[in-house]
Amino acid sequence: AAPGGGSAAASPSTVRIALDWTPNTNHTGLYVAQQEGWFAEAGLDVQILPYNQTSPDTLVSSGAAEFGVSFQNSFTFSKAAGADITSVMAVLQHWGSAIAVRADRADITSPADLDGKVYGGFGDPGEEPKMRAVIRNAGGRGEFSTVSLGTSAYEALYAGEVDFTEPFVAWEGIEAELRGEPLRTFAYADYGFPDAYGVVLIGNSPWLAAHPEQAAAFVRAAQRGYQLAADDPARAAQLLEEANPGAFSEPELVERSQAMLSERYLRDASGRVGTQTLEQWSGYSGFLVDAGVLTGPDGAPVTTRPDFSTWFTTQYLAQP
Amino acid sequence: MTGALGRLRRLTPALVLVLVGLAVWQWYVTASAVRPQVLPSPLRVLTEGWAFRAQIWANALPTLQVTAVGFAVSLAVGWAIAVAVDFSPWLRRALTPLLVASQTLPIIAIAPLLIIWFGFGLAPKVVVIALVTFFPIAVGLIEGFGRTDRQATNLLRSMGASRWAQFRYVRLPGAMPSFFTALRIGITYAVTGAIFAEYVGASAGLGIFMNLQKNSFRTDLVLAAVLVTALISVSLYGLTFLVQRLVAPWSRRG
Amino acid sequence: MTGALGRLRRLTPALVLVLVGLAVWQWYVTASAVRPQVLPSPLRVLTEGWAFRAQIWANALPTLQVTAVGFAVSLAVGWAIAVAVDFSPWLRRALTPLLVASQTLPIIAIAPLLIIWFGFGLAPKVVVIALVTFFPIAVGLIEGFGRTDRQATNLLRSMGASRWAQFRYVRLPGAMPSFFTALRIGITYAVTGAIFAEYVGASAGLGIFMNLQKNSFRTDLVLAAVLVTALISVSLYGLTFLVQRLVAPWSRRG
Amino acid sequence: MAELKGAEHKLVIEGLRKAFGPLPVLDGVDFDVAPGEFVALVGPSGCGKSTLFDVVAGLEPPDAGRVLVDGADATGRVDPFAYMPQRDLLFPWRTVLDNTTLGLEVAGVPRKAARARAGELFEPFGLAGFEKARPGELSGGMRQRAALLRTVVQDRAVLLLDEPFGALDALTRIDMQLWLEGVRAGFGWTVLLITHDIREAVFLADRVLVLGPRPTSVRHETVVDLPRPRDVSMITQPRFAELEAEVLGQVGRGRAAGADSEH
Amino acid sequence: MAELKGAEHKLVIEGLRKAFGPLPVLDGVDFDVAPGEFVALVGPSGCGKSTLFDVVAGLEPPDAGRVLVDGADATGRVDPFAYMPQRDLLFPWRTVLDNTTLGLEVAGVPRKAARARAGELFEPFGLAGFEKARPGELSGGMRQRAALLRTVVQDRAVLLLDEPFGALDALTRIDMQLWLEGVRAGFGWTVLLITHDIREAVFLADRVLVLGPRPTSVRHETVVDLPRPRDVSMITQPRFAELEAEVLGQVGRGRAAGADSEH
Ligand SMILES: Nc1ncnc2c1ncn2[C@@H]1O[C@H](COP(=O)(O)OP(=O)(O)OP(=O)(O)O)[C@@H](O)[C@H]1O
Ligand SMILES: Nc1ncnc2c1ncn2[C@@H]1O[C@H](COP(=O)(O)OP(=O)(O)OP(=O)(O)O)[C@@H](O)[C@H]1O
Ligand SMILES: [Mg+2]
Ligand SMILES: [Mg+2]
Repeated sequence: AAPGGGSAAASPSTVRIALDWTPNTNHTGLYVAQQEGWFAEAGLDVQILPYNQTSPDTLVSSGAAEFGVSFQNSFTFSKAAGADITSVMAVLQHWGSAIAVRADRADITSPADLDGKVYGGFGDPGEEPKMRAVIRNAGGRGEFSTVSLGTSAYEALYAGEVDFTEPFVAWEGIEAELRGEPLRTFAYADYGFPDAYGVVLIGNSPWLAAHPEQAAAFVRAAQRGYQLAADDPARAAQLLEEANPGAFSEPELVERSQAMLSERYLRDASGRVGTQTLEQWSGYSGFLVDAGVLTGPDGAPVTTRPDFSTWFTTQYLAQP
Repeated sequence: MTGALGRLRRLTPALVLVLVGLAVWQWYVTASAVRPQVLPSPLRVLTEGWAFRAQIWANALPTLQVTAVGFAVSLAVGWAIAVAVDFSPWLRRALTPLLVASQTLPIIAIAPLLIIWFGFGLAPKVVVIALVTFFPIAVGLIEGFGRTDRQATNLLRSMGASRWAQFRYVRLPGAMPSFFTALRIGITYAVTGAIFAEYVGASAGLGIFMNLQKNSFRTDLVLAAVLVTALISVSLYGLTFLVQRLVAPWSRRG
Repeated sequence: MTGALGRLRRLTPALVLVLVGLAVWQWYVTASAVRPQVLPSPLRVLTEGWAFRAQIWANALPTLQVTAVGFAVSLAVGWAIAVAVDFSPWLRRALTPLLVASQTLPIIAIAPLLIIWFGFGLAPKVVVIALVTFFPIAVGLIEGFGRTDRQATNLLRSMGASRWAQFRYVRLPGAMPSFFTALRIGITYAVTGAIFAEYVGASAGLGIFMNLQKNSFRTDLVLAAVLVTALISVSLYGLTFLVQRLVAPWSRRG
Repeated sequence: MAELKGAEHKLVIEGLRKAFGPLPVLDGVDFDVAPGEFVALVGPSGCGKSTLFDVVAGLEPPDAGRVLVDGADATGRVDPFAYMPQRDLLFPWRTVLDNTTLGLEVAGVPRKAARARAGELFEPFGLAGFEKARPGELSGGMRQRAALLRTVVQDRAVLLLDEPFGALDALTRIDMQLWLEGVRAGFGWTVLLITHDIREAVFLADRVLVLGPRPTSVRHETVVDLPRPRDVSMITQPRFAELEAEVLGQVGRGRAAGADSEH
Repeated sequence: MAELKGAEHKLVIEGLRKAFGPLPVLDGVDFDVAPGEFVALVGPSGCGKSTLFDVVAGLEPPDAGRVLVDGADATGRVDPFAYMPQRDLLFPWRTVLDNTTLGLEVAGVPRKAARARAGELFEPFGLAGFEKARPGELSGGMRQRAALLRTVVQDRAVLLLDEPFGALDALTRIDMQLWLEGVRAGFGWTVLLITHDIREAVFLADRVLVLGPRPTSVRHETVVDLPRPRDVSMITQPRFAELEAEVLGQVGRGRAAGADSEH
């Protein structure tokens, strides 16, 4: 099918990319590639679309953008619901977020202590099953109450209105340290919960099929950008700030965040950037299927695991 | 044109328009094969909404409750401010710019503060609704009071009426048409305000439901909730005419 | 009390109140040692806002532009609807429920559709602002038209005035007080509407600036932008009085 | 027969009936008016005079009966009439001058011409110097004169004047009456005038119709056989006093008979 | 001296001046009124009669001069006066009955008692049966009667009536005049009445003051030396005609002299 709804790009070399959030260190590779001229070298005219309220999954699926920045989590929901998108590259190899409580909460030393506590959530359909599973894996009952707060969740956590929430470790976590109110975090994987790609680059499937060369050129340039971010976080942070003048009023936050991503998130076990595996896709996305929270295009619950290998591709990445 | 039949016939035009709109929409969705995540067909919205009716209803109740409390507070605040401002030119000059400024606070920016100050019980939601809706009510009343005929005020003064009696006998009833116009604007924003307030922090409500369904890419259920919101708002809007008929029958044209 | 001095003295009460409020706030922040991420002191908001003035100004311009275009569209739509509804009882009954319903659309829920339909240019922002502000204008006008004295209409009819001439000579000028009340409500929402619209999708603007700073945990800069927003809104609000004085001097009390 | 009758009359009122809800107001009003004739209507307060004018002017539909102008059915038509309602209805958003040109503007006269035409009358109407004033700055009598000016300047075939001189002092009133008496003949206007001042009725009219109490109908007709043009000296003539007494007597009779329906 | 003079008078008006912007309206108005006296004011339309009442009633501050009541300065005070303005000003949100009780309610009379007191007057005022009607359903004359009722029921020491009978037919007017004449003495009301009807002025008043054209002042005073109580038969007496002629002559003189300032 032709990309529905949105206006198609002016020419095959014009590539639009939709962001999930205001520019931040998760996007560094894209801005590096742009600043260094690597997109242009590849013959691409890349437009980074202004951040907006529309989910990148929807934008990409409808053809309003060719690529987007998404998460394995939201990707699973949109894909199950029939979005025509493919994950072309993993940006963060692991969960970018973690369970967090205030460091001064002596009463909470393990997720098992979260029973009966209040969770400050984001209205994400996957978050409750995930929390429940982690708490149970840690030996708890998995019983807690949820208040949907959105980004107010962090303030609510510091103010003691909620007991735990789910921040990005390399952004809100660092900010908490900077302001002298550190958080105690519990990584999901430490409690036997399946790992997931915190951030992925996604593409419009029909467009990818129709434009294999441009697709490969784009992904390689982006991969090269993230590679630089992994190798030289200071320079990458600088390029990010230069690309977004005025967007960052806390340079230290950007630098430390970039350093942390480079150290812990951008590379897979073999040291490569951008790779994806069927194992990791089936792990978390499979968990969501089993949890019964996904619905298909017809509105009916998804009960059988789809073929996850069709959800992502590594074919556009540079060969090692 | 009296009675239930007459009232139903008065609604015909709106129904006709709605049905035509829905038909075009349904036709477009079928013809263009647009993805339901982008634009579900009206039929799908209705059937899926119906299938989820228990959940929607369970979420509509807290929203209604919050709307009622919030709008009551808003009315109280709007009236208090308007009356105060009407009695004191000093207050009028002091408060008017602040009232206007209060409308410019992006709630997204102050939401964290609201949570810290008021927790996430009823209070922050009531504050948001009041903030969104008290303004048209206050402005409508203030201008309504101010539009009083000078000669009418003079008549009251000649009767020895205190400032308060002038207010009660002339300015207040004279402001009723303005007030009801303003009430209609305000009440329309009340339900949207409540849904917005639920984004600030809530565990149930149509706003929470919409957000959750949006993140599940269930546009059909989001629109079903929007439909319910619209129905509630239109009913409340209609209610104002009834109230006006009871409270100030003379203020409607024949 | 004429001239610049007089006008300045009229503003004294508002300034007094604002200064007292700021002093209390400053005192509270200093005394309670609350974190600036939660509540920065007013002094900090001012100094940091001043330091970032170039950036704030650069973002205020697109917001102003979008506000102007959006509000112009909103005025056009509001007037068109009100006039149409005034001329046709059929349209009145058909459109009123839809107008009300239009106000209940949570923009967050329809934002995805707006972006997909209108792209990232001016269009979706204009739609959001118009959606947020045309309603008070339309309702104010509709009720203003409807409040025309029957005997006044009769006088015009006796002169052989067409429906249109009756409108032009009586209903239109008679609706001016209502219109200006509604305009004041509408214009107050316009700037907030623009900021909200920028959340839907924009590359620059005060809304984008606030969002960026919020995500960088710079509450002080968020509040500095809020301050600028408030100043713009209050100025626009004040402007309506000037316009009213020029367009309909008789509609203000002496 | 009505058509025949209509042909020789400017205006024929035939069996007009009108009720407001349960309250009957017009109870079969019949009379006719010759071209250029001046007919005064008197009757008790609240009997239905203003309502009769509303119906004749085409502003209220009658429950029964019809209005003929120049022999043709004109029920519901507004164009033969210039109507001066009892309330002055000056619009606050227009200057006094622009209030008086309203009828002309509606009729499509260019603004400048309309202003010139109405402006000429400000002097004889004692309103000179108040052209640019707002209606709120006028006294009660000045408002009434402005409303009358607005009516006559329209230059319609039939004038319907509802107590046009009620708020004027004796001399201003006589001035205005003389002015009307003077121009009317020249323009060939047919005039219907509601008044409470019987002296005024006799002084101005060719015929005085006395209406009964609500629900009203024509009770009596007095033909005023004074020569024209009239002047102030006639008021002291015995024939004038006779006519005045006749009308007063008829008003009194009608009222006494209907006193019950008033209470 | 003024204090001395004030002691024997109910009301003393001393050198009142008032201008609206550049337009002088009151040009030193002086007169006094004995307790229980009935004074009529006549003068050309637009001369400043209503303005004078506004100042006396304490609604407009004078530019100069003062108002004494019972010998004490009462400039700006409203409580000695019951004022019936020229416009009827009935409020659409109240029934006719509740409009008439307004002054009493403001004065703190319980609603029920107020209604009873005003309700009694509906019969003599010819408004019986319209207690629950809305003002919009009344004829012009009925509205005026309701406004008068609202004024007199307040039972204040001094009544200021601005053309109370302007919209009434001859007979209803005589009824109302006789009613006023009858009750006034009983209540000891002091009355100031603006009217355009010189016959009415002579019939009702102890003294008729003639005001000059704008800017106005008292030009002439006619003492009406007819016996009280008055009745309709007096109108035909020669002394009545004499007095009427005297006032009319004075109004004419004043007007002619000031004709320039009007234009
Ligand atoms: N509020 C006002 N602003 C400006 N001018 C005014 C105002 N009120 C009255 N005037 C002017 O003052 C003059 C006197 O007005 P006023 O109403 O006192 O006259 P009047 O004697 O009562 O006349 P009438 O018999 O016609 O009622 C008029 O020329 C009028 O234009
Ligand atoms: N719109 C209306 N609704 C209900 N009743 C009305 C309406 N208009 C007039 N009436 C009634 O009709 C009757 C006649 O009113 P109308 O105004 O014709 O009297 P009128 O003869 O002109 O009296 P006046 O000399 O006092 O002006 C009155 O009893 C009045 O209450
Ligand atoms: Mg009448
Ligand atoms: Mg007057």
